[in-house]
Amino acid sequence: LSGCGSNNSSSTAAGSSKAADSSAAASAEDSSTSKELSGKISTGGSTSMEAVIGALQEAFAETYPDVDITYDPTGSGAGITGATEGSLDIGLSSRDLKEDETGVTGTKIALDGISIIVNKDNPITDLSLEDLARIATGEVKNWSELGGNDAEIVFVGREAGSGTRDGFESIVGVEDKCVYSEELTATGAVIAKVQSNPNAIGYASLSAVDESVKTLTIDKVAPSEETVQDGSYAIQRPFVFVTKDGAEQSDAVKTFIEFATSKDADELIRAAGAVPLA
Amino acid sequence: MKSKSRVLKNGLRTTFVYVAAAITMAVLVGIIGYVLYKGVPELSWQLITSVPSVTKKVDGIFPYILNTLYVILLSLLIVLPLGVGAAVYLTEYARNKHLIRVIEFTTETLAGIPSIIYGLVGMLVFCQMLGFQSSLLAGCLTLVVMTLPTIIRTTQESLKAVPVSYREGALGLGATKWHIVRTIVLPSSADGIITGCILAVGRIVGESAALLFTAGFGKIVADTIFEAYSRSGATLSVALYMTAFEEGKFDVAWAIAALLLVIVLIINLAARAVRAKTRKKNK
Amino acid sequence: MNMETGNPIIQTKGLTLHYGEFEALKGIDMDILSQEITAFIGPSGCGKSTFLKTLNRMQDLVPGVRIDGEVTFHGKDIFAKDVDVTWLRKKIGMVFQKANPFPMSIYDNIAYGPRLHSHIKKAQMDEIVENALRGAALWDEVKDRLKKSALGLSGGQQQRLCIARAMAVEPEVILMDEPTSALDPASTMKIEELMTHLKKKYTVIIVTHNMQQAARISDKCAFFLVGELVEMGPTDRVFSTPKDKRTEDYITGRFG
Amino acid sequence: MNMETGNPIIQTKGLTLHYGEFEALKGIDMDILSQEITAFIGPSGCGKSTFLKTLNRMQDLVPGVRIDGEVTFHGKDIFAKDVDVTWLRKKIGMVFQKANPFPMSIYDNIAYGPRLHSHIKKAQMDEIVENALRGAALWDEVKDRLKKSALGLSGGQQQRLCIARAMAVEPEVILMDEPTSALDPASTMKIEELMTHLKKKYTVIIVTHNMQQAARISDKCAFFLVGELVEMGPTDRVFSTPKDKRTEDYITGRFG
Amino acid sequence: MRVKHLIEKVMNSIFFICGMVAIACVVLITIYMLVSGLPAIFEIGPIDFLFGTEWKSTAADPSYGILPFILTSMWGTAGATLIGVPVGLLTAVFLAKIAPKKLAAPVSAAVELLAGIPSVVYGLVGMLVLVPAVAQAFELSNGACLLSAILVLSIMILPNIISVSVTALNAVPKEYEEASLALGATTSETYFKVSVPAAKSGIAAGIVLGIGRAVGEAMAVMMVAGNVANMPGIFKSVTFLTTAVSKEMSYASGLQREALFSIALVLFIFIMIINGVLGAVLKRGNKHEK
Amino acid sequence: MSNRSEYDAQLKSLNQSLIDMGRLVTGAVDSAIDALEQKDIDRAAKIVKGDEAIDREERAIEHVCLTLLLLQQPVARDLRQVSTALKIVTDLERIGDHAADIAEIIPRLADDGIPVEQDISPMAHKALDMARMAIDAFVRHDMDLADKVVEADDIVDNAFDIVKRKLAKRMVGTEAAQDSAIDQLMIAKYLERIGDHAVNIAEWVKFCETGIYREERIV
Amino acid sequence: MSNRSEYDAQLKSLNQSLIDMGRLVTGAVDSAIDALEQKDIDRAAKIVKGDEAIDREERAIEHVCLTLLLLQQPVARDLRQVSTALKIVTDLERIGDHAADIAEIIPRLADDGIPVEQDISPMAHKALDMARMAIDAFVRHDMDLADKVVEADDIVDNAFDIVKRKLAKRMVGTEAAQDSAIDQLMIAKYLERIGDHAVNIAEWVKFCETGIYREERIV
Ligand SMILES: Nc1ncnc2c1ncn2[C@@H]1O[C@H](COP(=O)(O)OP(=O)(O)OP(=O)(O)O)[C@@H](O)[C@H]1O
Ligand SMILES: Nc1ncnc2c1ncn2[C@@H]1O[C@H](COP(=O)(O)OP(=O)(O)OP(=O)(O)O)[C@@H](O)[C@H]1O
Ligand SMILES: [Mg+2]
Ligand SMILES: [Mg+2]
Ligand SMILES: O=P([O-])([O-])[O-]
Repeated sequence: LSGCGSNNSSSTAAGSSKAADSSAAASAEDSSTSKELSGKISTGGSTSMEAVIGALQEAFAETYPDVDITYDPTGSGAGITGATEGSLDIGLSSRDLKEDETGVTGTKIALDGISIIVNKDNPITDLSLEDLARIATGEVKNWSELGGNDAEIVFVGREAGSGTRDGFESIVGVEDKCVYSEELTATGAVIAKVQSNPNAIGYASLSAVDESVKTLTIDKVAPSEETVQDGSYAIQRPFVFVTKDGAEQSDAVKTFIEFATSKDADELIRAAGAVPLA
Repeated sequence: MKSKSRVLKNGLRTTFVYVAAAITMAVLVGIIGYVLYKGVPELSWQLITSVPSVTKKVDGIFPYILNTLYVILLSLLIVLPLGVGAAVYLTEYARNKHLIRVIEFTTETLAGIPSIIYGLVGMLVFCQMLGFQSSLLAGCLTLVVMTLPTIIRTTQESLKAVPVSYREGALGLGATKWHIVRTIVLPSSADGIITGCILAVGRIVGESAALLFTAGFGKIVADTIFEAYSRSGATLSVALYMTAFEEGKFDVAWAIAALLLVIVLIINLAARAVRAKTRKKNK
Repeated sequence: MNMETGNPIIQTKGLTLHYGEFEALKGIDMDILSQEITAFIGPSGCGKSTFLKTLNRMQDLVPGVRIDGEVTFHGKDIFAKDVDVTWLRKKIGMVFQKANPFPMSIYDNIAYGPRLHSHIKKAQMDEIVENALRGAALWDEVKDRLKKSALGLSGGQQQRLCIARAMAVEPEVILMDEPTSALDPASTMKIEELMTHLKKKYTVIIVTHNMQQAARISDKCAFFLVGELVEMGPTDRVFSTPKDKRTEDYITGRFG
Repeated sequence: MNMETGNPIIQTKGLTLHYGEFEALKGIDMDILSQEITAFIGPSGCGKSTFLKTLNRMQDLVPGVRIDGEVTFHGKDIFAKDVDVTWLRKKIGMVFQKANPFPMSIYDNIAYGPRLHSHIKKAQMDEIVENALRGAALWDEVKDRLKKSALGLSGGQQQRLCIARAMAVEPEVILMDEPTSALDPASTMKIEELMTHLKKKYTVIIVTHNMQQAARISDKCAFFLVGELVEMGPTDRVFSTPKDKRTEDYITGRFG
Repeated sequence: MRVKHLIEKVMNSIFFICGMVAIACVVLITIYMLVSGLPAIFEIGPIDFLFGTEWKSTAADPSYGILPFILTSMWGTAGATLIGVPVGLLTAVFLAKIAPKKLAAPVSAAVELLAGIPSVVYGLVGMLVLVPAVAQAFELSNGACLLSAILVLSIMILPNIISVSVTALNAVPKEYEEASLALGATTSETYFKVSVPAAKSGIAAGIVLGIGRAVGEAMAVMMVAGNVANMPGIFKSVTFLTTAVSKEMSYASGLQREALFSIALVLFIFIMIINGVLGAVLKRGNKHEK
Repeated sequence: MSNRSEYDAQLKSLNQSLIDMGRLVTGAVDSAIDALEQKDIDRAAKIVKGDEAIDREERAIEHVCLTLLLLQQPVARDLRQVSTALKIVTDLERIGDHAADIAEIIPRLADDGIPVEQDISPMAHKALDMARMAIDAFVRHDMDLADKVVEADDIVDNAFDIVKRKLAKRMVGTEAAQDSAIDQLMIAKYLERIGDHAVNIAEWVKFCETGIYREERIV
Repeated sequence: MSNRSEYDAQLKSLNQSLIDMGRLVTGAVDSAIDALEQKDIDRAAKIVKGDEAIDREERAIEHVCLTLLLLQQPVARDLRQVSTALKIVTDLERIGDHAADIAEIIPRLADDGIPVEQDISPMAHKALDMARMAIDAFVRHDMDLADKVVEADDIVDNAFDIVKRKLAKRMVGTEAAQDSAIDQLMIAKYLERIGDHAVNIAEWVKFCETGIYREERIV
């Protein structure tokens, strides 16, 4: 399929002049490189990174219109596997690499806070990390035990393998011990669930959380760019580009990684709701 | 004249029928009405024609519509000759009863396989083994396999409905088989084939699980056709899944849902029109 | 079989036909004379249709059929390797029990056959169509609607259209398998009348369940029973003084 | 209409029937005598079936039908408010052109009607079934396969089964709409024979396209033309010296 | 003549190849399912895999028992059938036999529309409307449970059952009904004692088709069933075979991923069995008609 | 294609009617001969009266034949049987007529006391025999018997010539004798005609069996 | 129910054959009367010879009738026509026979020089008239004419009685005269029979038109 890209070389010239006009948006690059840069960058993995990768993609395409960046929202695990197997140029993971995940290198490009959300009608506003762990493990079953309404706690989480779940469970220290009332396969679904169930509590990427739910403070710290960046908000995880060790990377891939880790990307990352690296 | 228990039983039966019909209609009106109620207000020209952008904070579903069309186009282009050919083979050429049975059985089997399995196998075969990665092409090929039984079956049905007497008549005039297929059998079963296409389109439009694993989730508008098929891309159904459950943008999700409903409605109406025409012609 | 007039156009000798294990025809010897109407009668399942379809090799299409014995058309073995079946079927036309016009215009129905066999100019085709329709006594009824679908015709008209269609390829023999059994009496009458006209030009072979019909229209009559040709002869002789007891029982309704 | 024997079991007076705008029956006056076979003949579309179906109010089921005039059964208006149609249809049974046994066992087919109307014990039902089948001259052929599907029977047997089924509810009148037109001659013969037996117990009304059949089996014969009753009388009289020119033209085949 | 024969031969081969495609697909799918599904089963051990009641695929000490999924799928399908079949069948009787044309036509059209609605939409409506409604109706803390899944599935198979049954009922020769009426049966007696039995093979086919759809459905169920690997219970959060595969497939790796393929294989076998039943039902129906 | 059992019954009864009528007719002839021999006027009167019944029977049989032709449309043997019946019934009726004709003459002969020519009696018996044989041939489908009837005709014809000549010789007597001779001549003529009709019947019987009438296939 | 055009043609030709045969037969009678009046032996011989043609014609018509019954299964008027034909053809043939019978006698009368009883000639013409009228009635479907034929029979019967009585008186002469008287008596008898057959024909004509034969509906 890479052939497709080269077939299009005739249109490259025409496209590049347009790119030159809008090069202001990508000042880091000089127009001569952009002219030559073409090809395909296949990315895939974490669904939480969908917004971030989308933003980077859009901005990058303005400078390099002939570079085709694909993104498969298959989940962090699949992203890492894809990078390891070489089927992806860049694997996307919303967690750090595990010890046994060798042969690949992770490059942090951003951070993400994992917000703990409850229904708007829930009087609770703050939880300690311990309370959270007790909720997750099913030790605490009723909101009244935490000073809330007399209602059963509905703990909603993500499916096994999710970067978000992994991040939450490892930080809260409840790996393999969680008793979920419901496992959902996507961030938005968790938010929707919490929104529609007054007794629900769940976790979701900070980038995705909006007004429809209430974000709790954890040990009085609310998740925000600052608190995540400085680590005072504990429940957070990195967004990682995973690349295969020793694999020869195309110019396009290299340029894209450079672009994503550059300061110029910060604004984009922010726009996508994630937290740029400090 | 009639015994009491007979009257009672009759009344009871009738009541059950009416209750069931009422339930069904309530469900029908409820679902369709609710989706339209939630979705139609969100549908705007703006939404339909825009490319979504995170940076610009723009919502749009234009790429999804385009992808849906691409997928329909290529899938039909491949599946139609294959399916019609297979159906013609089964009804007109095949003489080996066992072979016919086997093919028919496999067709039925294909029709019954859940889309999630198509998704897995499509991912394994088209994306990984054949190296198409997540792309519309891989998605289309998966859909071809999925819709093959639909096309074969409806075509076969309408081929079978072509009276044997037509064939006999043509044979009696000294026509060869292919000639009969070309001039009599296929033209008189065109309606059935079209119905099959429409049904296939319906299935393509509605499919999400299989495409999620094979066509990925791209929202870029490609410059060329080739590019379009080599990239990942989301159809409307996949986009609905993503926007709702991944991104949590329910307003857009409802809009897509309403749009899908409208499309399905159009497809159904088209199928009905063709069927009505067939029925009229047969009379 | 003693035949008095005409010359045999089709002859069978020891024609035996098996459907798998089942012997549907048991050594039929028959001479069909040209320019005559030959009627086949016999109880259901006796092999009339089977025999008829063997004559233009429509039986080839049935899987598992085995044919022994000889069938000649103008003295030539129709099963010979060098016989082109499409040619044979052009020469020996066929009309079926249920009228089966193609779902096209009346014109195209008639033109279908001629177009198969050669390339014909429009004007010439017009002529062929008109002649065929006139021959089938249908022209006056349809001349204003040639381009309309043939399926809009009445049952009797459809059957005559099928006869016209068969005639358009200029056959010598026309086989008819119960051509009127699906028609009402008025249409039946028309077809019967047509048949007696046809025999001036064609050799007609007709299968019928209607003994009165066989009596009315045929010159020769052949009576079949469980795959055997029991008796064949001039129709009035067969109907007045059948030679075989079984024939007599059948035609007087004392069969079965 | 001058009727010589028996007493009228069904009478119509000025029976007019419209399908929407179309007047399918135009003021029919007719007396049907009990224990006779009355045959309706006439060209296709003349209203025979329509008239027949009016007699047991099967016509009620057709939307857009308007019926004027009077039909009485044993002197009672069948359209009266207090007439239970299920009772009427039990009394006036019907047999259709195409044999239509239910897709159940032979036994269940016969038992279907009686079960509707009353609760019957097994032994008694066995008797009913046997009697009906004997009455329809079918018992010997099927007694060993009563539990087998009725669809496995031959066409003629199926039709006799339908007659048996109709008889099982003990009707007084049996209406038959072209009951043999889909059958081969041998089966037709059997049914005809059966009908002449039936008239000892039932009043039989039969629609037929087959004039010979009407001639052979009926006592009275009624000739319809475009919704009118042209002539009715003893069959041999109608067939030998029809009073109306149109009847004569029709029965001698000079019609249309 | 030569050309004619040549064309005949060529077309014959082309059509033959087309006919083979279907077989090739099924063979391919079967092979892939087996190849990718069998290894994990043997690694885990067939007994542990099929009859294990605990599914913890990502735990440090993972366990891969899929009995909860199998049972949930069975329960769910049975439940959906129990609700969908009577309602669907009775509705079909209404539409095919009782409803005036003016009502029947739009309702049938709407039923078809129901069949055409993408399952994601069902998921959406299910999650946002049905699940809270179930929670409220049964005073549950969370409505995402087997019951919700059953309800969604019943609705989803309803159109299958209705449209196939309507077709089958309409195909019942009018003669049967006429015969019954002529014997003095009322209309409702006629429909239930003649029409429905006569259409039973068609109706059965519709039911089996519905079951097939219920067993195979993933997207909609995923949104309403809760997706926790519990043993089935009507108000419990549960995972179906399909959702087990689709929910974790995205993130899975290693043995977990292979185990998911094994679940898919089990699902595939289920479907094959249902297809076999369907084939038998249809064949019996055909034979009956002859 | 027929309603067999009823049709068969009708054919059978037609046959029986013919046989009955044959009996009636030959009975009449027999009676006439007896009456002639014994100059039994009463008996003769009865014969004349009885002719009406034969006429009625003729019409009844014709009715049956035509009804069968009309309603059952017979073919083959059935048709031959019906058409034979239609034909021979005329001959039977004529034979009956001739018996009545003879009977009508008897009173005149009885009055005048003139003896009846002795050759008439054997001739009469021969004619009666022929009629009986013809009917028997019909009943028993006996072609040989039918042939015998045809052969026997010459005997009766010869007998008539002889009687005629003998009677011519008697013309010489009184007026009464002349009248008697003429009456007897008429009787002889009637007997000769009876023989002819018997031949006709025999010919039709042969037709009925073979379809051949007077050496010619007529159906 | 028929292959109409051919069937109609056959019926028409049957009719024509009957008319032709009627002409033939009345022609023969006419000739016979002429020959008798003029004692023309040659002519008489021709008549005798011509009878064969009439017999052949009879058989031909019977063949047509039976074939029509066999193959076309006529009903209503068609059936009456065919059955009428089947019946009257016999009478026609008998009339022809009687013409021949008369012709056979003529040579004997011509030889003996004895004059023919003068009443015979008008009687002969009356009988011939009846035959002609009967055939005309058939041709023209004329019921009145048929009735007239039936009425006329009495005239011929009376004429026969008169002739018979007159001839009886002649018996007194020579043997030759006696023979002649007997021959003439026979001729008169034949003429009377011709009248009878004409009546038969007329009756059948009435049947053909109405289905009623001798006041009785026989079909
Ligand atoms: N394709 C076939 N395979 C096996 N047997 C067959 C086939 N076609 C016909 N037969 C059998 O061959 C015999 C003769 O059939 P055929 O159709 O020639 O009868 P027919 O005389 O035309 O009867 P009908 O009057 O009912 O049309 C029957 O017993 C029939 O069952
Ligand atoms: N349901 C209906 N709606 C409108 N017209 C009808 C309907 N049924 C019958 N007709 C018309 O009424 C007339 C009489 O029909 P009917 O079926 O009684 O004729 P028929 O004499 O039985 O004819 P056939 O011999 O063809 O069965 C026909 O012109 C027919 O077209
Ligand atoms: Mg046949
Ligand atoms: Mg009808
Ligand atoms: O989709 P995830 O970011 O949770 O892996």
